[in-house]
Amino acid sequence: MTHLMEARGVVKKFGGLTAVNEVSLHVNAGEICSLIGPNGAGKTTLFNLISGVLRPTSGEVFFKEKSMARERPENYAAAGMGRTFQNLALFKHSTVIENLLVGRHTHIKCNPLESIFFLGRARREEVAARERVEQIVEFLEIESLRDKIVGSLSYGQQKRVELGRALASDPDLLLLDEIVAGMNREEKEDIARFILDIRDELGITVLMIEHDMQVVMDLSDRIYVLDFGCLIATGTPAEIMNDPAVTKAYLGEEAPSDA
Amino acid sequence: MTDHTTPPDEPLLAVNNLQVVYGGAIEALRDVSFEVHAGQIVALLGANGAGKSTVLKAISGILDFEDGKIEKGEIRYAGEQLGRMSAANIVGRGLVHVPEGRRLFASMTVQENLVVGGHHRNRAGLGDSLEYVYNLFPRLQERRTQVAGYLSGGEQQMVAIGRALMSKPRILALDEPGLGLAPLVVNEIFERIRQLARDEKLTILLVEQNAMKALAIADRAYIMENGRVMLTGSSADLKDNPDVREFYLGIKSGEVQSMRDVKHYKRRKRWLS
Amino acid sequence: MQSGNFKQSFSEQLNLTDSNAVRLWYAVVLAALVALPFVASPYLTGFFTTVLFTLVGVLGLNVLTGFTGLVSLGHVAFLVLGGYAYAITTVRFGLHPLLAFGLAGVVPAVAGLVVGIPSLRLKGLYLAITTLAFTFIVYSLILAGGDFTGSGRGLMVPRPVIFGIDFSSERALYWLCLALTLATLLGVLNIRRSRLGRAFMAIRDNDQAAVAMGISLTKYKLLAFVISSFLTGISGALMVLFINFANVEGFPFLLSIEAVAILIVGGIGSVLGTVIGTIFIISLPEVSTQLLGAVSAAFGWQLNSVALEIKGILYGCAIVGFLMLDPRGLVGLWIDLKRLWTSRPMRY
Amino acid sequence: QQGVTDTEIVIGEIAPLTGPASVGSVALSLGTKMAVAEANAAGGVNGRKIRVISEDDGYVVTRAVQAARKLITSDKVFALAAISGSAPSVALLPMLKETGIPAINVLSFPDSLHTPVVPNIYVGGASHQDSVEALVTELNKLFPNKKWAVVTQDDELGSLMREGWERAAAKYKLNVVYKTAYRRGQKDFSAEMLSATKAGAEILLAGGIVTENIAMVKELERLGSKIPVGATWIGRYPSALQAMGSAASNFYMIDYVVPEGSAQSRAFYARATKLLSEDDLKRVNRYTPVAYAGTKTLIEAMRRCGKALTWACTIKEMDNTKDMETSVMAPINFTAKSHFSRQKLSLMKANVKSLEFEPLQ
Amino acid sequence: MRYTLELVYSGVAIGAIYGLMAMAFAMTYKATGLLNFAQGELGMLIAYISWSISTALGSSTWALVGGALLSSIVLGLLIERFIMRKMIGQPVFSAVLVTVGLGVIITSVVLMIWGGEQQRVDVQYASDIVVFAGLRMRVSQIAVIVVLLLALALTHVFFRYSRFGIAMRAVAADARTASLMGISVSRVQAVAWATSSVLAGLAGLFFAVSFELSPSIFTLGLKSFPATVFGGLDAVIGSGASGIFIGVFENLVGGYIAPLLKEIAGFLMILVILMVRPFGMFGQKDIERV
Ligand SMILES: Nc1ncnc2c1ncn2[C@@H]1O[C@H](COP(=O)(O)OP(=O)(O)OP(=O)(O)O)[C@@H](O)[C@H]1O
Ligand SMILES: Nc1ncnc2c1ncn2[C@@H]1O[C@H](COP(=O)(O)OP(=O)(O)OP(=O)(O)O)[C@@H](O)[C@H]1O
Ligand SMILES: [Mg+2]
Ligand SMILES: [Mg+2]
Repeated sequence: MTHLMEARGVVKKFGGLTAVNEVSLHVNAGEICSLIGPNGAGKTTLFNLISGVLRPTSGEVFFKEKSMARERPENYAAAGMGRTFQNLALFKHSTVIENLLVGRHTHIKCNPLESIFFLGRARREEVAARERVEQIVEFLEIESLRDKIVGSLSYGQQKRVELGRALASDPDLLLLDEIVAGMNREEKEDIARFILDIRDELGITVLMIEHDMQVVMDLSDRIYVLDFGCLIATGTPAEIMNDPAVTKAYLGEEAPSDA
Repeated sequence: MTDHTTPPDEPLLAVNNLQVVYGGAIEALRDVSFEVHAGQIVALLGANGAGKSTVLKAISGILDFEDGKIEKGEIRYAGEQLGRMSAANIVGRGLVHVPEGRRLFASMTVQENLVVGGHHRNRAGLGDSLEYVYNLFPRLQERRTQVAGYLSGGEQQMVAIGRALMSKPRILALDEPGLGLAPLVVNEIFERIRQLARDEKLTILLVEQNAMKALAIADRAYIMENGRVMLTGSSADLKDNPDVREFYLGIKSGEVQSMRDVKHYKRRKRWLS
Repeated sequence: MQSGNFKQSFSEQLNLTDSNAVRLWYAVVLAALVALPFVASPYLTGFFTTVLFTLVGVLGLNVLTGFTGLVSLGHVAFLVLGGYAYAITTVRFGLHPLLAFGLAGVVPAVAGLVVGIPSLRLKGLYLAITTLAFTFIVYSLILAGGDFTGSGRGLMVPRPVIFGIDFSSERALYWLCLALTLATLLGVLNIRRSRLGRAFMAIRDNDQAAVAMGISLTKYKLLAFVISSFLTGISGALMVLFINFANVEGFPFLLSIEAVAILIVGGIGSVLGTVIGTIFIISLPEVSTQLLGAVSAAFGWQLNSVALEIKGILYGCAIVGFLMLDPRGLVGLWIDLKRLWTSRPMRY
Repeated sequence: QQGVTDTEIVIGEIAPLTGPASVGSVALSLGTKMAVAEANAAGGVNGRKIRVISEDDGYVVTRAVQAARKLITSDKVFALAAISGSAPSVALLPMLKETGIPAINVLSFPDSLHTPVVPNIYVGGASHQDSVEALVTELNKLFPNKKWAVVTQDDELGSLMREGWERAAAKYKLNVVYKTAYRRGQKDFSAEMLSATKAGAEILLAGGIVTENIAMVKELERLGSKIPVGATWIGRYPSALQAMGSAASNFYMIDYVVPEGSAQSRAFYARATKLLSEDDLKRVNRYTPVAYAGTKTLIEAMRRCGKALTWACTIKEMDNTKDMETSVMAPINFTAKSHFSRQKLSLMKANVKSLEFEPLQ
Repeated sequence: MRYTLELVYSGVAIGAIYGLMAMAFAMTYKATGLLNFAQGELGMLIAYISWSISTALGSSTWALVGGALLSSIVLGLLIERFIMRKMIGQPVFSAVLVTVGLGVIITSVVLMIWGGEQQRVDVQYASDIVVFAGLRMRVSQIAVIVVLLLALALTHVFFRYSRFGIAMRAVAADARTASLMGISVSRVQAVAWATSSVLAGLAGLFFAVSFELSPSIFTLGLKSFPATVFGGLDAVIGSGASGIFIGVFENLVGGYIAPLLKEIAGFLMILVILMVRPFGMFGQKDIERV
């Protein structure tokens, strides 16, 4: 069967340190996969390699059967890859709506001149973009924040905007980096529900990094475990739970949902 | 909520009817009052945007950096009014705040970040604290000469916490310390927090989204909604409160329910609405 | 009755204004502007002309510095290039004024492309300084240009006659500036509310995230430089027409600083702010002169040259004072006032 | 006619009264003040008192244009006694032509102001070309067949000076060993002076304004070279000499205004002391007599017009200005053919002690 | 050879002045993250003040130096306390523009009080000439070189043996978090402004002594930009050293290639350098990762 995204033996070195070491993994269309591992294991770095923010030292990433090795970073979005950032990379001085609209960038085709005159197509596309964005706003229940300057939002609120911006680009593969961090149980439930829905209804494939075992175990179809840049385990939630290596390196002795 | 008949032992930190307004327009806190007694661990829980971080910012005196202002209310700390005091002086008095979102000095090395944290300490004290932090987070020992900006999210969180501990505070205000940390490390940190409170009589004001963990170590907790304190009580009581169980601990009919089973989007029940 | 303004359709959100009252105001102001030269003294007309062509240039700078966050301390270079492009093409090659105007935009735009290249690598003040260096280079080139540029002596530039309209009268020139300014204003507002402008602001706020959203830094940064220098060039041509003369002494380096001052005092990134700022900064010297005259007259002082330096002091104090009052610039004050007005009697 | 009531005549003046360029212009406006004060003291022009409105353009061209517009259209002045420095005055040309208001400029005289003759504009002085030519001629008399070094500015002023130099050099077959231009506003001339001395220069044409000449002279002193240095009148300020100090011992200056050391000059200062306030007096320099002469000429023309004062008449009378004595420079002459009164130039030498320029006997 | 030597020497002499200015720029930048555009003007003002003081006291050298140090410290502190402190935590370019406005004010004040004429700052011996190895040097030139070296040494010691350097970087990087670490932002910046204004004052004074004292000498600030950028905006010591380098470079260009290029040589140089090193030779590059 064909993989939506596949990484083949990717390596990333930063000077002396090897952040990602010979990692091969794949995500199938329609899956929800998780990537877990201790802090500094190389998860985010791997995300950066997949989404083109960084170039692998060696190895290759395939998206829709196509090698991305020669793709320019700004073309990944158009190719259908959307992502959120762990440490909030929002456009702080713009409003929430504007942030989400930037997410639509690749779906608006008018050229600069058309934008300057703002007639015909340019205007139509803008309207369409806003329509889509407003749906997302509703979906995420951030109507009240619509016109706030993002920089003035609370941490959790910004997390939602991150998610919204990624969704606005209607990606085929959505990379979520610790999206529920900083949310309380109730909000996590919403996001969880939400992730299931976008998979089921919009058919968006999800690859997520999480430290919240509840979310990971309950949502994932498959899980990859990274430690010191190397894959140490992969499998279904159940398998991972009972993998001694994982327990030792990451989970700790007590149960994941530690009451 | 807070009874103003001063209890037998004067609270170390007391916030009365605090009202905070951002940019002269957005009211983030209204009539927030709570107390923290020496040696206690007090948890602040609440949804996103409830105002938890704002409370901490107000206490540590950095609101003005965000064009925020204390409109009403007072903050008493060890018999002094903090309201108008400069952030630096507040730290000098032993109240240290670990802000949310790490906020490391990206272009400095891990060690330099820690040293900045110990700005007030003499060389000897600095050495000890460094040692203490490094064996709290061995990961940082390895990374000490690395530029903080390149650290992983979790590593940065470790630096942020360690940096605060460097100044040997009397009271530590932690904004989501567990954020982005691996389960192992989270357990480790909460364990240490409990120790610090128990052994070194360090007082702790804890903002934490992981209610499970927070309530596990806190003596007392306040739950905020929309800039108000909505519910308060000892952790034990709160653990048994049905609403808290459902919305903060995700426990329904006895056991923790699976995320898959959450059918509908939130129908968030308000304690007051 | 309407209890507030609610959008009925998405396209409404795109409109520049949503209240008829505001539209009415625009209409009134526009009419007033068009009618101005009939009522105002030539001196006042001249003053507004200055404001207008300055505004064109500063709006250009705003696209670069305000929207895209690339600071330029060398915009006077584009002003010079625009002015000389017009002067040389008309005086030396007798080109049609309209064509010359086009070139007055295109030549600086090309230069902007070149100056833009460092911006792909440099950040903040480092970039600012390279633009500054660029200014000095342009000056030297013009001075070394011999008869072609008229080197130090400069070139006399006659006012054009386009489609039978003779622009040698101050009025005609005023209207020309007005038309071009309004066009620029509209264009910049469109940029602001469209994909293009959002791309610029994305780059300003977080370039890495911008890339992840599919925005090419190379393309849009250079684009910002091109648009910006184009507009500034046009402004330069208008300025040359205003003073009938192209000469490097007519474009002191300080104009760059003044342009930035206008942006920031007005409120960086805000189009309204740019307009307010321009009027403010341009009228400062005039106002302070009048003020000084009035005061000295009132107290019967002999205004010797020394006292005239007070103008400079007033000028500086105005800039410093307003920024300390509200670092967001005048537009910040304006917003506060508006909020006070709308949200009476409550404050939140 | 505008600007004239039966009790007063209003005249205007535009000059960079603020900013570092103000030293000359301030003195200039003092000169105008003196001339007017004298005229008024003598009962004014045919019974009309003169009032001066001076506008400051801070040497910004756009502001000069606005200032002129204000004076002509709002203040409705009768005539202009000064129209600022070179670049601004050229920018003003179209407006002045159009309105036809009589104007005399003694602060700057770019060719376009007088050739071809502009009916209503008069300039008096000596062009930079002529000045340099005269300077070189005179110095060449004093120091025949020396090796020359020529350092000039890279702007208009520089090109004019080079033009003058070329003329003289061609005429006397001068031997130039070092010739260069520097960027306007340069402060440090060590490289230039070093190269000049290395090239074996025995006399220097210093084409700076003030600062530059000071720097050059001091640098030569440091290098231990005592070669004579010649400069033109633009930067002829006592303060400049004072700043040069001992280095000025071999410094020559060409100018059409009498040197401070001369009797006429002393007389002029005596007059100034009567008419000007204490601290104004401190600001007097060679531009004061210049403006004094210019304004006096203008007033004289107006007086000759009699009661019926009009532009046309004033211009006519200006054209008849013949051997107008001003006692601070050679007589001024205008005709319908020439609106540029070329003043006679003479060489003078710096006196390090008195900080004055003295005539060469 | 001797020609080159002469060129280099006079390059060093003027470069030392750039160096002091550049250090002053870097000093404020390091602690506040902004370029003080009023610095040339500040240097000029201090030169004027100290000159007035010394002339009032019978033009004594000590009065001159003392006056310079005293007035510069006072000015620096005043500026910090009453103007820049209000701009802490505000947008960088608003703060930068405030300094621009300040520059305008200072220039006008100087013209108002002292007028536009050139003045001679005569200090005993300053303009005397010492001959060493055939080089004729003015005492003032030797003095400025020595002063620069001293300043470099002192700053080195200062940053090496105190935690102040780190505190400065912290404040500049994120004033808010720095104050959360118990660092008094305003104190740190006050110290930075004072030292920077001392350096600027010395530069201005030496410039006035070796050339002339006039309201146009503020351009010295602009002339020193290349040095600061070359060394790196926040590299105090680097900038100081670069001053010498730029001075010599300019002189060599002027002496060997074309005097016309001399004035812009420095700027051309940094255009090249920045392409290779976007943060100058010793500048701290800012870190950003997602
Ligand atoms: N640009 C960089 N330069 C140098 N080292 C880097 C860089 N980026 C990441 N690293 C290092 O690589 C390692 C992996 O970082 P990464 O962010 O991928 O960890 P992570 O798995 O995301 O951890 P966390 O769960 O805490 O986010 C870390 O030790 C980090 O210090
Ligand atoms: N600088 C600011 N300017 C304007 N409004 C602000 C600012 N900071 C916070 N707010 C608003 O104040 C409210 C409370 O913010 P706060 O950060 O205290 O929430 P929080 O409880 O910490 O949420 P989270 O759990 O997401 O961190 C939010 O609605 C937010 O939008
Ligand atoms: Mg990560
Ligand atoms: Mg928070």
